[in-house]
Amino acid sequence: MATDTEVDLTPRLKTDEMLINMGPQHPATHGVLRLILTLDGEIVRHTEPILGHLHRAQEWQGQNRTWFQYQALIDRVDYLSGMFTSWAMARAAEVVDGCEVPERAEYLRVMVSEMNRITSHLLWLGTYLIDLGAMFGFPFYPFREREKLLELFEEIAGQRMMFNYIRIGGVMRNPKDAWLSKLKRFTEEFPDRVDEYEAIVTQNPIFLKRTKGVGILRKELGMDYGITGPSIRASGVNLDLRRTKPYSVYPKLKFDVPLNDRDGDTFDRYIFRIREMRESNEIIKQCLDMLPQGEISGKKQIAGLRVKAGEGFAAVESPRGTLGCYIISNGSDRAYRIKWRNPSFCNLSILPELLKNHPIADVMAIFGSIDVILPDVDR
Amino acid sequence: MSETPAAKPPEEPKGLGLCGQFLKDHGIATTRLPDSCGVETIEIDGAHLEAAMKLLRGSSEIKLDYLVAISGVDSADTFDSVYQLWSYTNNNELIIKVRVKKTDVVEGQLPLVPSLARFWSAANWHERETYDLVGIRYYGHPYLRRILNVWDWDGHPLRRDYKQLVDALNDKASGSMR
Amino acid sequence: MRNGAEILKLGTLTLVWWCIIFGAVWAACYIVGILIPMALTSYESDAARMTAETCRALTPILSVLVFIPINAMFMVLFERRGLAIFTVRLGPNRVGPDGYLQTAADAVKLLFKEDITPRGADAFMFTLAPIVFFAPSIFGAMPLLAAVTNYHELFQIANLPTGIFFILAASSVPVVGIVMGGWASNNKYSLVGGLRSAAQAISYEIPLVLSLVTVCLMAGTLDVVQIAKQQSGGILNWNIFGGGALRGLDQAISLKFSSSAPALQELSKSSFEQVLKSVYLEPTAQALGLGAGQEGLAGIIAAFAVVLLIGSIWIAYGLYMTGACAEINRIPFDLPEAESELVSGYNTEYSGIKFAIFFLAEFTNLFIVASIAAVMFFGGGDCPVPAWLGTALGGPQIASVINQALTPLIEIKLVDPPTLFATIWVILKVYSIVFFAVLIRGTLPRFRIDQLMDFGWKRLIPLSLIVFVLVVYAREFVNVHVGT
Amino acid sequence: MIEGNAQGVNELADELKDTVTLTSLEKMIEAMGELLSPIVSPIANAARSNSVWPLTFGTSCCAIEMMSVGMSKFDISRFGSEVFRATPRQADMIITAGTITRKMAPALITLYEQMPEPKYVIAMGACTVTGGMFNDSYSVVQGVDRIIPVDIYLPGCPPRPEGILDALLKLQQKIRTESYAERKNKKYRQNAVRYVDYDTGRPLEDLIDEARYETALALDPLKGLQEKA
Repeated sequence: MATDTEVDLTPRLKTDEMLINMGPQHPATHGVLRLILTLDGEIVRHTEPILGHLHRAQEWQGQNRTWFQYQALIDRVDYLSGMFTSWAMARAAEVVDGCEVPERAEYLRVMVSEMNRITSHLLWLGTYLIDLGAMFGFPFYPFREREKLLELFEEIAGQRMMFNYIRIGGVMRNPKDAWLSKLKRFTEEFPDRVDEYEAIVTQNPIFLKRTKGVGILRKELGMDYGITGPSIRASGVNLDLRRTKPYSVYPKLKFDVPLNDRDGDTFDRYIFRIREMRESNEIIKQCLDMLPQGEISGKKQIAGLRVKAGEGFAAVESPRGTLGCYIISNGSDRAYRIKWRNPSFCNLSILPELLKNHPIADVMAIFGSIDVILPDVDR
Repeated sequence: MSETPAAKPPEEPKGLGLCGQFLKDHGIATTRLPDSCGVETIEIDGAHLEAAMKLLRGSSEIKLDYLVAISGVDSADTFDSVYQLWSYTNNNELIIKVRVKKTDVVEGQLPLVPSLARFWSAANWHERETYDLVGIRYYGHPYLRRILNVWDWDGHPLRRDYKQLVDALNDKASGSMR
Repeated sequence: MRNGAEILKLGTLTLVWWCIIFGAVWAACYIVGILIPMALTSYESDAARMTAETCRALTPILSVLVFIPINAMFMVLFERRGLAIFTVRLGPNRVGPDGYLQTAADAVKLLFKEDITPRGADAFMFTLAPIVFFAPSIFGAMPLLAAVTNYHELFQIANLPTGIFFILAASSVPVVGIVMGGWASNNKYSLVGGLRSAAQAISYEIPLVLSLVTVCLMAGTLDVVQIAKQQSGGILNWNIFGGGALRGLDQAISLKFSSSAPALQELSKSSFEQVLKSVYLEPTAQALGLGAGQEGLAGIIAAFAVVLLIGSIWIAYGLYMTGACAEINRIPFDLPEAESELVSGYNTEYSGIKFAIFFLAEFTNLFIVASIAAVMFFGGGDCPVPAWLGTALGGPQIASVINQALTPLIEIKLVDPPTLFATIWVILKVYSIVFFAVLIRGTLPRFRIDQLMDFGWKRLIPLSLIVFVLVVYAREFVNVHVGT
Repeated sequence: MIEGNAQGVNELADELKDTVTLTSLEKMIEAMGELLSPIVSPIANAARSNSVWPLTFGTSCCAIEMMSVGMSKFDISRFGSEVFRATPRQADMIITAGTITRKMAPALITLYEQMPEPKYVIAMGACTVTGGMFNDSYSVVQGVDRIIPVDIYLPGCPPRPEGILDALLKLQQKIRTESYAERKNKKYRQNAVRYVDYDTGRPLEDLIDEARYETALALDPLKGLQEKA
């Protein structure tokens, strides 16, 4: 019991942690992620991500649709890099089925998917700047180049975003010569555009202040959580399936995999994506030069498409990391079980660790920098 | 994973593979299953799973330190929990399956598999997802709660016997599209 | 070139809207301030005289009330079209001729929109907040009126001897409105936004005030009219160029141009060097107590002081703009709103007319800080062309032609040429600053709150103190505002 | 929430409903009744149709096309709609860009309820029109019109940005045909069509029905047996 002179002030001076519910509708959560943040002042102490607001049952659909139908659906798993989702499933099915893929188709696959990598990173760049508060101005420029690539996609696949271009056994359509020359022109002017972005962003003092030393991802922690893609390469782990587990015609192509020599922060993750765009551009150039003539599909694209019985796992290096597909087929016209290994799902799981003890403004800087696509998380 | 597919149909495996032998040396019994597309596949008893994982992850020669994915499969007579293991540093690959027979599962309860989440953070969300969709209960998991579906969802959608909910929001009976 | 055409269109739009704004304000002031009192003079009663006086007294506030909504409407459009140009777009161009009425449509829509007070909100405070936010921008603008209208008789009543002090006091009130709104909304994002706003306003008010104090110190007065008047006579006399530190240079050059200019007759006999000597060397030598033989030293010190003074004032201007951007929550200091963090910050729960008031006040505040900058640093209503250059370009002739053309209007007191020219120059200067703010909005990302605080307390405040001290010393050696 | 009581849904609707205060201008117009409506309608409609501010709401693929439409090539700002508001309180229109799942439905309903009148809905994309490619998935709502009233349906997977512009123009046409008084009096509060429980992802009516049935069963167990038979 406090005496009259000793007034106990503690209850009145008590500070409390505040719970903030961010999302599922929030401008910075890139769709429908919900974060429950425990704030101490403006410092995040604990984060609980709640996913599944876009759970569209892609795996369930895989069991219930024929292979041919399902091919059209999976572009929606990761709508910013539909080529990669198609490719991951096509590869898994090809591995299980044992069918050959013609070389021309492989080159076309590499070409369109590297184009897709560029569009994905461009969109990331635009939205990331929006996350950092540059609402007007800069975010519009990456979209300008993205539209050019989307036009090319539309010409070859018939859709701006949902391509359904890479099919089991090959690709859907042969590009015209005019298309190839348009793409060549794009690859020639694109590096200048990237220089333009870098001129605006990379030297911007506020951008540097917001990103340098923020959200440092330790190498060991990243490996523990199974982080993949540019995020882990920016922390110095050499994991690029195009090099470490080479597939398709990547062994024949010359390109660098940028690798950091220290634990990466948000700025590193930004700069690595910029570098990757340049590398992708180089890959497209080489593919255009090396593109052979020949067939484009090793399997008949008919509605009754079947995959032989068996099980297998195949993965491709998507813009966000290892995008894998585990297939169990019983030889019928639909899969027995399809399991997706989505890079966004795995990369997002580290978010609570990265956000710990950062101010609330950094939530956007960090969350944006690991480049998460919500349908890729929720499926 | 090599580009050339494995021969079909898969012939019966002869003896133990690299990882199976390694685990046997450390006193953990495994059964070799048919390779899935050239990747060594082993079955392991649930009780030894955590020890085996620790060994595989920690050893310097095998070093399977990259847990790619955990999938749940509702097979004909078992519930499988499938672990894809890769390595960050070398080209080793391994698929581990833990199988729970459907006849062993008590009526009204979920099949039990030990959780890896305590020592391998990557397993955390994968296990939650498998619990949500396939209904495998990972015991020892710190926060085993539905991750993709709403929290009070009924049933596990990727089970073969799952009955789809029909109500005013979604009244299309399953299969009508096909 | 596509962009060129767009810029031309923006220019036309600006001119048309300025005509509308001016027309409306001019008409309101003319009717209430001149026509009605003139009509009342025929009745010779006390009541009529009282009414006439009241009308004249009400003119300033009426002009502000007419000006603010129309001007804010235009500023929003200006910003949207300007941003569109920066981002390779067209901007609003469908409503009315070429989209001129876009923001008018927005305003009417907001007026007709449902007004929601959220459950759990403090209804009284919730309603009071936009008013507290908006009201200061009305009365805060008052003292500026006299300065920007070249001390027109109708607006003399609005002037205060402590003008800038009053404006600064008024400009720190809106933050109370923001905190109120943030707290009353019963929303955590609003609350965080409001608290951020309070912290930000307190930190950035100091460099803002210190930079303005520096100017006041140089001018020797707090009266904005006096400050504006001191700077008259062309760009070299403006405070941004040391507030008369270059006056000697100005006079010397004008001697070179024409020694028969009537205002400079007493100087016509002396040579170029002599003017410089009398303006710079002698006061410096006097201040330092230097003898006749040490003119070289005095010259060096004087030149150094002039450079120091001008440099300091430029820094002070930079500090002022930074502080002002933070005060009015514009990018890169828009933390209280922070769309990608706090949804919409303190105004998250506001809808309809209350939100419109917030919106209105935000842009009015931008206009006010820009006009303070125009008056304090850029000479208010002064023509930037120095007298000697103006004469060489035929300025007086042009002025007389315009005066002649306006004679009938001047006779019915509709137009007062000094006021007219002053307002035109002010509006040009203000909108140049506003354009700069729009450009910044299209370029920079947002600060983080702790970086913002660091930047404010560790960089801006020490810098503003240093500038203050430098100006105090430099002013000793330079003859600032000679003869005023 | 479920008290086995028929008023449950209405109570929830009341709970979600915000306190509404009319602006003085509206009060005046209301007092004038329907008389003023013909005069006010054209003004209000012209203003409303020309400044449709969308809510930043996007769940999946369509959201990217919604972003594209704001960007340089398509430029929705020409029609005065580039002011994407992050908070529903200041938005006029919600473009439901992307699949709505059972988990997302309660959030969408809340957002819709929070928007001030007049509010409009564009159902963008096949998923929000009918459920689209995912319409037999267990977790997907088959079209947003099952939970909120929709003004314009915009099919496509995803619709092209030109499609969004077309939908916007159609919406503007629709707004111009409205009568002010009608919008205000007859359908003043546009409530959600159906409420969804957050924890189970099921329509609230179903849950209430179930609860009522269970209460009835508890009171009269014989009835249950009869029904079973």
